[in-house]
Amino acid sequence: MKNVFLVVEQNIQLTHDFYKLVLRGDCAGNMAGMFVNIKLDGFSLRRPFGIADSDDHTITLLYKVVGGATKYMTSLMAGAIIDVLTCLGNGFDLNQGRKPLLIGGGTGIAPLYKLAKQLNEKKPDIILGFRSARDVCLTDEFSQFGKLHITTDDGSLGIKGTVVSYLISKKLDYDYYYACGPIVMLQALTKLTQNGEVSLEARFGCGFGACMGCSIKTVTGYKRVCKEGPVFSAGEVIFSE
Amino acid sequence: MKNVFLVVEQNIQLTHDFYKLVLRGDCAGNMAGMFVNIKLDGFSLRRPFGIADSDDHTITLLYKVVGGATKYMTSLMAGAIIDVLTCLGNGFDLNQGRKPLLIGGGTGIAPLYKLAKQLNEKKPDIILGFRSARDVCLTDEFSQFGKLHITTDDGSLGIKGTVVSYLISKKLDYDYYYACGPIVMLQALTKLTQNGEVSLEARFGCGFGACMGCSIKTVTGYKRVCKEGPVFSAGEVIFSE
Amino acid sequence: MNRLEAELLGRKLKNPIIPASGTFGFGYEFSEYYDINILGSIALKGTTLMPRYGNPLPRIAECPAGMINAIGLQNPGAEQVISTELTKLKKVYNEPVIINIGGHSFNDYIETSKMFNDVDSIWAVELNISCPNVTGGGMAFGTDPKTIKKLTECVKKVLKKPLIVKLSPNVTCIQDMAIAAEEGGADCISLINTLVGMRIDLKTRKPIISVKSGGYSGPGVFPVAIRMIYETSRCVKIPVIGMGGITNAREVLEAMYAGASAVMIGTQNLVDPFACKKIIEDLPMVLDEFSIENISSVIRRNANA
Amino acid sequence: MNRLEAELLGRKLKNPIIPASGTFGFGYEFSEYYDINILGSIALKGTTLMPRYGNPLPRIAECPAGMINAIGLQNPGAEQVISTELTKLKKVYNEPVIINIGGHSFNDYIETSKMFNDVDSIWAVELNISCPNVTGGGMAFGTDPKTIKKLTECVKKVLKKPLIVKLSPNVTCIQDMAIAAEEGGADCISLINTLVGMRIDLKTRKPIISVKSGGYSGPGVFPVAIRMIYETSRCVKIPVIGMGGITNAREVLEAMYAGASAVMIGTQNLVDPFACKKIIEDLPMVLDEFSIENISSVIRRNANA
Repeated sequence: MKNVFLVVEQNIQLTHDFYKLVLRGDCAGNMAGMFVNIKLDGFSLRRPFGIADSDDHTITLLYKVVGGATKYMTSLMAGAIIDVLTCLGNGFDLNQGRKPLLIGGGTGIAPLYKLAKQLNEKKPDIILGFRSARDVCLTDEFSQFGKLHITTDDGSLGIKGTVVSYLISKKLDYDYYYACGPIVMLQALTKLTQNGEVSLEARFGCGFGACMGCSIKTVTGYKRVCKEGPVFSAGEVIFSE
Repeated sequence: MKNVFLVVEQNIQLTHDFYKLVLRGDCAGNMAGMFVNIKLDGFSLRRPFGIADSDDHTITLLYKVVGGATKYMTSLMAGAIIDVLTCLGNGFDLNQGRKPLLIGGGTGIAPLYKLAKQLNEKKPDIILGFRSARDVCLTDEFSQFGKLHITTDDGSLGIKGTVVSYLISKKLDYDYYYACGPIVMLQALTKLTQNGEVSLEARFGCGFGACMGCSIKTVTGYKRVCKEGPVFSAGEVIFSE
Repeated sequence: MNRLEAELLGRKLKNPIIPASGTFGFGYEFSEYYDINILGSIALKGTTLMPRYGNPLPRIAECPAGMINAIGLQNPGAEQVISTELTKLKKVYNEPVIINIGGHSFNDYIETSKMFNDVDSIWAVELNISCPNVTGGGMAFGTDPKTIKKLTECVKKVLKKPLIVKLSPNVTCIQDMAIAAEEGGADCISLINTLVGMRIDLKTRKPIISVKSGGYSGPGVFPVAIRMIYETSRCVKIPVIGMGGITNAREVLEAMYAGASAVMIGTQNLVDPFACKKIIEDLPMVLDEFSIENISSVIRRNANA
Repeated sequence: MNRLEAELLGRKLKNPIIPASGTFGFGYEFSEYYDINILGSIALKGTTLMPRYGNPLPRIAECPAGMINAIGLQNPGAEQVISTELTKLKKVYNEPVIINIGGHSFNDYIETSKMFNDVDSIWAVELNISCPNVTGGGMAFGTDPKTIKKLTECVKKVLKKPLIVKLSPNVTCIQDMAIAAEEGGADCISLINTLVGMRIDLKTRKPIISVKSGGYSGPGVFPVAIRMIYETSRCVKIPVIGMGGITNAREVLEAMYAGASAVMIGTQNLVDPFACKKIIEDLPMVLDEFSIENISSVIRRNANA
């Protein structure tokens, strides 16, 4: 973990409710699957976001407007300085599998972006699931890194259904998966197959392991999503019934 | 009362802890002796400031850095927009006396500025009291409007002593006074002579008469500093013992 | 069709938004700022049998998320409230309002309540048995279930109008207080009154407030209010008016989901004199956002039973 | 000469700043962020006799000026705390620390306390008799003076170290609780624990927290904390450790003027992992501002009596 002050470089609207935020500063050490925790004026707790992309000097986040804090974020102008905890949690294990599959649902596509970029050479399949056509974005970008499959709940773009129903219907060639998305998606996915890893979300108090606000049950005991996670081995997580 | 959004035009440091803030917008109707109540990000209650100067389009405030809120105010940059309640309280009665005397202590000099400007033709005497030489400011400006007398507690500039001790020692020619300053100063002054009016301060809840947080005892019953005041007839106020 | 219409104690309100007692004076002064006829109702400044000056200054201290007040029930006394204040209010507000009554003894409450029986411009009485700012009175009544029940009974016996009992949150078990009020015959509960709080002046090293502690209100008490509204509305059959740190339309909805049949807006009126107006104007948008047709549909069934 | 040096229960502390239980884990993880040896002491995560998972998620809800938590005393149990957690902490922290003990029964508290008698790295025991997040335990112990006195007596009888009793603010009269703890033999009071609060999810219309309500902490509780520190420190002779929404060095000073002999920093550690470090670094400047030579001079005389 590092506490850094980053400068807003870009804050662009991608869809009706999905934005891209580029921050500049000391950004070294942020691996795919790690997250940052941002202090926003007027909000008591920090807000966690998976790292969508990063290099030593920039971090890119993708965020959806879901409440007051993310609405406030849309007002951040280039030049604004924000207090960020970076290098939080543990990233994806890039050394698994020869033919990876990336599965993202909703805002869960964010951490897969940097991952896809890094797995480029392995030519991964990438399934991204959205609610509807108007939510779909970043398809050109993801297409650079692998074979892209799009699903929408209402079938208004790509294949109708969820990423999991798509996975069941298609015979995709993969030997390891990386998934991020809503808990119901991850639960359905891990029921289907456990040969991969999943990135979880939870309401955090702190985001760096101090408060035990995000502890989940795993086959190897209680683990904190923010500290031992957010990436867990797919067979490890015990989803509540 | 009006609720307006004003733009910061100028925010200049006058002394080590005293600042001048010029706001632009709908500023009509703000008389000498009235005050504004400002909402500042991160502070629960508004902050009241006597109007130092105003015309239809600007309001000038003078403020001293005394705590978190006024410290925050020093960071306001030109262009910042702030939520202000204006035209609060009742101003000075300009029609009293042919030879007025203005008496200001510390931050109490603020509301006297606009008053002095308006009483210019009557050639008022103006006594301004400060703690020390480094607190003295706006002497050139006040000198335009009348004969200026400066006192400092430590004698480092002007006459040593308080405005009240100065008033006792000097035979000034006046038939009505206007005073603003610390409660001890006003109490000493009104004990000495009651031929004038005083502008009071109090901790406000609202600043517009709703909460009764600032009620004082007067010879004609309880009155709210923010609503029936802040200017009271000198003989009216019953200072607590 | 008015989407905001709410029913409280058999009375139709334009909306469930009521300025809380002590933050709206006797109402008429706010009519300088906007047409107060848009309000659901108004709870007037706490009124006592005899006139009261209240506590010495300072009566106000700021907090990180609210304020402390220790006004001490300053008011001109019931007689003058009826003759002067209500007359002024009538000229600018077309509906009857809620009188809030404070006191030091059973007799105070009983006699003051009686005085409003024949006052047309009052439709309900809110009994402030929980004011933390009055020595030897107020809160002492509001922290003991037996006293609450007895006092409610006594007032109810002489009162010809709906009786709202306003509860203090400064208790171990709010349910006990609510049940006591219900058993005593209260028609409605309102809560939460202020939490007892204190700030100290770092320069003088002494409490800022003249009487040391006072009533803490504002956004900082909201989570306590929601919890107590939730608990109370699930243990009594009479409706609950929710209040405590509500600043916007979304929080109004949250309080109603917690169990409030109507809400009172307090401290926010002091920060923003247009608070109630803004909330009333914002409510339809918030209803849209959560696909609620009429606000009455979110009011708990057990209320108004 | 260390201007920040404070004495607590006969022990010299580098400064009066102690991370509060539950917001600092078992301490060692914060040593990744800064050298935790600068701290006055550390209060460890609430520990129970047996391991506990605690409550289901969500355990956290944000509030306008703080947060609600309902962890439910997740901890690996006293045995593993001693064998594993304290061993890890010893490597990065040179002084003994404060263990915080939770429980469901007298026996729980007594047996767990005993286990720390011979653990060198523990210099005091803080009894959490006020956790609002454990069904059938915790807070139930903390709201009845007789139970507080009895429990304190029982633990004191078997404990060879100073005993701090941590009090709940969710009571009508905090003085009664403090006096009960003192009569039971407590060496020190710490307060306030969290206020019981609730938030409701506007989408699901249900409480955000899995167990509905939880413990509300953060800047919003500060005025309640100051009031209770003030009241408590004036009714008992034993020292009071103050906590509740303290976020900066000025508020530390305010809590000490209120009557605290030392302070605990809680929620702010979660918002800013460097909070305690910043406060310790800022304190000398704040002392300068108010012309205080040594922080020990602001501690009330009756404390440490």
